[in-house]
Amino acid sequence: MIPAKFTYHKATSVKEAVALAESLGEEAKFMSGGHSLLPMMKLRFATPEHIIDISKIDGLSYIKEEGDLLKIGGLTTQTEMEHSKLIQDKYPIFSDAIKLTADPSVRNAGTIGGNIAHGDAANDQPALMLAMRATVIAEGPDGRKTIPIDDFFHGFYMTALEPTDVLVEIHVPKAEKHSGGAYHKVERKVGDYATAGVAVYLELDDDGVCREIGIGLTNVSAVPMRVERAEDLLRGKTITDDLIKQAGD
Amino acid sequence: MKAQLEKSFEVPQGTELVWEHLIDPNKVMDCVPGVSIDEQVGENHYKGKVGMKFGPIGAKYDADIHYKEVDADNHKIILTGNGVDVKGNGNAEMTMTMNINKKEDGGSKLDAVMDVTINGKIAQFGSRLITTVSNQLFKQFVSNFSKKLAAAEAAA
Amino acid sequence: MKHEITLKINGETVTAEVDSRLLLVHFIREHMELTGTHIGCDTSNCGACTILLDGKSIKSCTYLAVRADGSEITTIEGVAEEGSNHPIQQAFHDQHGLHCGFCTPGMIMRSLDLLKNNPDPTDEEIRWGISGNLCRCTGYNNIVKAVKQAAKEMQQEKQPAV
Amino acid sequence: MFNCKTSAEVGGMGHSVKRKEDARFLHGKGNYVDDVKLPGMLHMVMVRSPYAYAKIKNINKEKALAIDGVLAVITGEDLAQYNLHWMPTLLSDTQMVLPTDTVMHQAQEVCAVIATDRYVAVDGAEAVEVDYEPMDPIVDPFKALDEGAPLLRPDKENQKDNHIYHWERGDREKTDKVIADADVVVTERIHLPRIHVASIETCGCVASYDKDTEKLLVYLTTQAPHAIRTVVALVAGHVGLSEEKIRIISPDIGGGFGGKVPVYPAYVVAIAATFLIGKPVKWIEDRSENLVNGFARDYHMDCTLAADKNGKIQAFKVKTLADHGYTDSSANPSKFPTGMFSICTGSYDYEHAFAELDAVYTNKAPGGVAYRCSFRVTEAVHAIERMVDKLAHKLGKDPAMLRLQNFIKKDQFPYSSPLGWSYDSGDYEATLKKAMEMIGYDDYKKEQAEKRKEGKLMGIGISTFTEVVGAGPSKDFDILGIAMFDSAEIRVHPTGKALARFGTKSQGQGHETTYAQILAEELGIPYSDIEIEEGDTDTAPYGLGTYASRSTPTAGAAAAVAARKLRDKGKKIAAYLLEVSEEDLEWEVGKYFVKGAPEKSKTIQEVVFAAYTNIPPGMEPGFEATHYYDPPNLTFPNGAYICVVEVEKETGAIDVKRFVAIDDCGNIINPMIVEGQVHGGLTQGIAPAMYEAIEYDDEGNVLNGTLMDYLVPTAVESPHWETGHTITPSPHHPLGAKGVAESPTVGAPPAIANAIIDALTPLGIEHLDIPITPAKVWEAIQAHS
Repeated sequence: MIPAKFTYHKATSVKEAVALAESLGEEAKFMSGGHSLLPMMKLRFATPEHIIDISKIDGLSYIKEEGDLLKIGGLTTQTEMEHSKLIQDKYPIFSDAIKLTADPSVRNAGTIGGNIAHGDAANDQPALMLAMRATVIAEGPDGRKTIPIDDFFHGFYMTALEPTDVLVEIHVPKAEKHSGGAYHKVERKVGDYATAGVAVYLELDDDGVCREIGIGLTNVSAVPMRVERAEDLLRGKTITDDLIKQAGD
Repeated sequence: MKAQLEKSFEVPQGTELVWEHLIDPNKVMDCVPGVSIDEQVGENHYKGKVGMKFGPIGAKYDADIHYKEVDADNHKIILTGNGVDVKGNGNAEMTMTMNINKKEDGGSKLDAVMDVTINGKIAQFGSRLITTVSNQLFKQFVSNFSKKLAAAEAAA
Repeated sequence: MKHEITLKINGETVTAEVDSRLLLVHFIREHMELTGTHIGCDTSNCGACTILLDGKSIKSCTYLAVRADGSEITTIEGVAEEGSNHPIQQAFHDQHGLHCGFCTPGMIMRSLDLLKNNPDPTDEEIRWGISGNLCRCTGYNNIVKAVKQAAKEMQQEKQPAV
Repeated sequence: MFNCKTSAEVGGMGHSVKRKEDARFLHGKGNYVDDVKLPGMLHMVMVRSPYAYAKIKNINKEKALAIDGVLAVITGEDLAQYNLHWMPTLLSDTQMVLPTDTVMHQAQEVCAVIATDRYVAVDGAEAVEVDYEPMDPIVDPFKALDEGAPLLRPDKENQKDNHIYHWERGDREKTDKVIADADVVVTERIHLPRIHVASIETCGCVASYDKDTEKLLVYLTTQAPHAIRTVVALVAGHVGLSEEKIRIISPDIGGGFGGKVPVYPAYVVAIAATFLIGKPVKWIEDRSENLVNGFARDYHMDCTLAADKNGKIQAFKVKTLADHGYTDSSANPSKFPTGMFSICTGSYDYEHAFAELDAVYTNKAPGGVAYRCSFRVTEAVHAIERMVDKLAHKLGKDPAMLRLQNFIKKDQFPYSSPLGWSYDSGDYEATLKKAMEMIGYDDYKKEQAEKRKEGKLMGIGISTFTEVVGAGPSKDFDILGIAMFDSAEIRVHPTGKALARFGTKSQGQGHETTYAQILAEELGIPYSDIEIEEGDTDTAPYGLGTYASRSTPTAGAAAAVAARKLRDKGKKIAAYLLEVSEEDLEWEVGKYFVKGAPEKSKTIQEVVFAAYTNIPPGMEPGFEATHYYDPPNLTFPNGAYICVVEVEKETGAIDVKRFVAIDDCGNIINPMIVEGQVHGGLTQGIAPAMYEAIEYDDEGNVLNGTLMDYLVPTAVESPHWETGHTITPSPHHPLGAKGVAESPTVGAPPAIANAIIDALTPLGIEHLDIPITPAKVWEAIQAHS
């Protein structure tokens, strides 16, 4: 399996990447880790004429808390997420999901931004982002824009990103006390795409009442899906097994 | 690889206007993203192209579109579309039966049954995508078709 | 379109002209004639093509050669001096962790990355750690044992993980 | 446990010596086919059909040929000029090399593109324009014989329908009568779906024809290089490729498992291409080409097992429909179209059995290659072992007790089975009891009873199988007429070191070590002093190759017999050197000594040196021997496997808690290697039991043509295997050995299936076909609750 011919371009800054995308037009695609795009190119389902490599851009790989936010650089690899003490301690939902995403060598190359920007409803990160009410920061010809995750996924492999937009950062509300989440994935074997997956993130108040909840689903429709009805059912209540069962139904 | 989709949708326009649009291949195909009609090759029989794009994925088909049944009395059409991948990677066939029914409020209800058959590379490697893609395409069709009807109504 | 790339492979600096679409695995196998890195599946499932890129295991069948510009690559041929064994190679031999040998180089490269990040893994951690590398012959029992043996010896020897 | 006659240094049988072949693999110096690079080498890529069944109206090469670097596009029409467009299969059917008018399955080879570079060849293949007229395929084998079904093979004379052959063994009437009169009868339709060996190395070749010397050299991923040489000579003799001019080299092979026995069409095209162009041509299959060709299994078996009310088995009957795809390319001995399927009566003692099979054509890839099992034994074992469990459940008996009650007893060997095999040896009761003890069977039974009270799903599954391997005696076994012997040739050098060559071909089995151990055992020369070579038809003696666990039973025996010939010669030399008569000498490993005067002795090394330097008068110099071993019978390894699983009711998730495998493969050459082979076979047993199957849709599209969708188990899915042995030597094999590497692939699937189904029994579920996936279990649970 060999990709069709294309021309490779390396971007060393986001500005350069955006400018390249603008000048090369629609037949150009950004590549970060390459583990979503290159397999499609090898199967010749995807035949872009230009590849703009954004993986060499400095300064887009970080995980940090700032103000009310957890900020994750778009080029942070899944492995960097997996090994981050901050993530392990305060955001274990990511560890849940990442352990089940592909395999360690793929995670060494695959980036968190790429996993989301690809717009594949079978990828794991989108459901987490929905559950955690993330915000996507993209940079395009007109500068930075902020896209709430609920406006991000448009359709099958289609997102709010313009072909000239680079996903530079992801914002997740900072973990509050009494908050936590989990990701459960049904897969045919380890490393498989999810047959289905569910990410749940919730915050409780001091009395144990659910203050906020997010539930995102992997691979049950063309776009990663939020389960609003279940969220509404659980929000503002003390969560019990019965209530959970009701939400599941 | 076969998929069957049953879909219904409603539009506020009357059945005659809907029917008029439905039997005009140019108007129908204009509402399906990526489809163009190049020439008429026989009665109710057209040739065209289908170019679909989903993010990085693209597929191009040479298409053969045929109104197999146009039943004006019952407001029913059977439309077939056969596409052959231009790179020789397989084909796709679709048979759509569509009925228009008058609603009490003067609008129309459209009931569609689509049988989609895919052969070749997409069936082999992308079978998990077919129902999803078909659903999405239909959704886009409904949206475009509704807009077109509204525009035609406004113009009239 | 050709691109000039310069990279270090098994300690040797190499400059080459490569096509945009050349896959790293073909660069390694065909341009560098290091045929110990294998191709098994083409879709990044089997791990036969695993190498270390800047110390991290990656699947070289799903990586463009041009992107390796400026990197440091280690393949199976660079794990130990000729005629000698790295503890991981010795362990695969001692524990009968290979049969046909086709998955072995990738398995070893992956294990090195695993042991770098987790010098004392449990059986379970080893199994998850090599889950991107398929072996059709051994049933994995002895590969797990080999990685354990290597972990023990590397800790004792404080052998750098390449 | 292992009685070693030799010291660890000599390393004869029973020693777990480390493998001699490891070093090159550990250092990336293995030499696999894709590593072969010849001067001026071209690359070939196949164009394959997107349709399961279509007429080819036209092939337009122009756009492909216009690509810089594309040298040729070879079509069926091109080959037809040389009458090379069809080839025989191993079972007297015919297979297209390249089609001239019709494609018969998805991904069938349509034409070949030859280019200077691998990448350009792929571009060329995409640029070839093929005009197809798709037709409705036959995908369901049960519809292949329907009236009005299209005739798939009109090219075959006298072929009036899609039926290939009917086969039967046993007494139908008597078996029917016993079943009709039996107290208890259980029936089930059992399907073993298509699976693929998916060795991590795919198939490929480098073919190189020298127009000056008229010699053809082919590096080939083959388990049977000599047989391939003969096949090439038979297929292409008429264009001038005669057998002495053909050299097949099977270099290091990255796993075979049966998938590298057949002659695939692309091999022939590559040979034709080098023959026509005069430059070396390399073809390496990509993974999806690999997965959509050359399947194993695909038997639909209607099984009936009858017993009296006490559980004594009385009769077994099976009626099978075999889906062979568009041609019968089964790699079976020619008198055995269904392989050793008639081993299906199992490890149990009863008198009446009847097995029949009908094979049909469908629009699928040619099937019938193996998947790490002797010819069709997996199908047979799955049928009987599932049915015995079903009988136990019906009778309310413990499946272990039912088996112990019905086993062929130790003193009944050699045992004549109802369908005509002569089982050589075994102690089935001891093997099962050892497995039960090792896993703690009784405790698990108690735990299961407790768990069931709590509504939890826990299952214990057993399989006690009898294998039949080591084909085979020449009176019955041949491939294309060539008797299924195998060979060993030993050359002992003057300094006492040796080189031995064999007609088999290791693909990971460790022949370079185990054959050396056999010779060490027989000659007393340390195994480390013995080099083993296989796979080059110009140097190795003729043999039928390595598959169906035949290497130890045939070539291993040949090694022993050839070594014994040398020992006889050595005795004459020793007698001459010691100035005694041969009758006065005795052999102990490594030396000849005078009876009653052990200080008077000659080592094997001294004797060998004399064979070159101080030859007894009249004796032929040198110390070499060759033997072609024609086995008197097959060998019948057996085993008892027990599996414990838990099933999650809510999701259908299956957790294999324990798996114990006790194998009896007779005497053991290298316990480490035997254990390693068993581990590997077990993982290739859980694979079809729970994960792998090649699936088709109604249009004949293959739905899992990559390793993304064809689910080869990883180290996470593969349980920690627990293994052990009983040893019942084969009475007829010179070493008492039997062969082992396939037993676990045969024995594990029914043990796992039995365990999962046992877990689901409280819900009323009586059978599930493999692969038993969580989704399948979940659906079954939904349907039964």
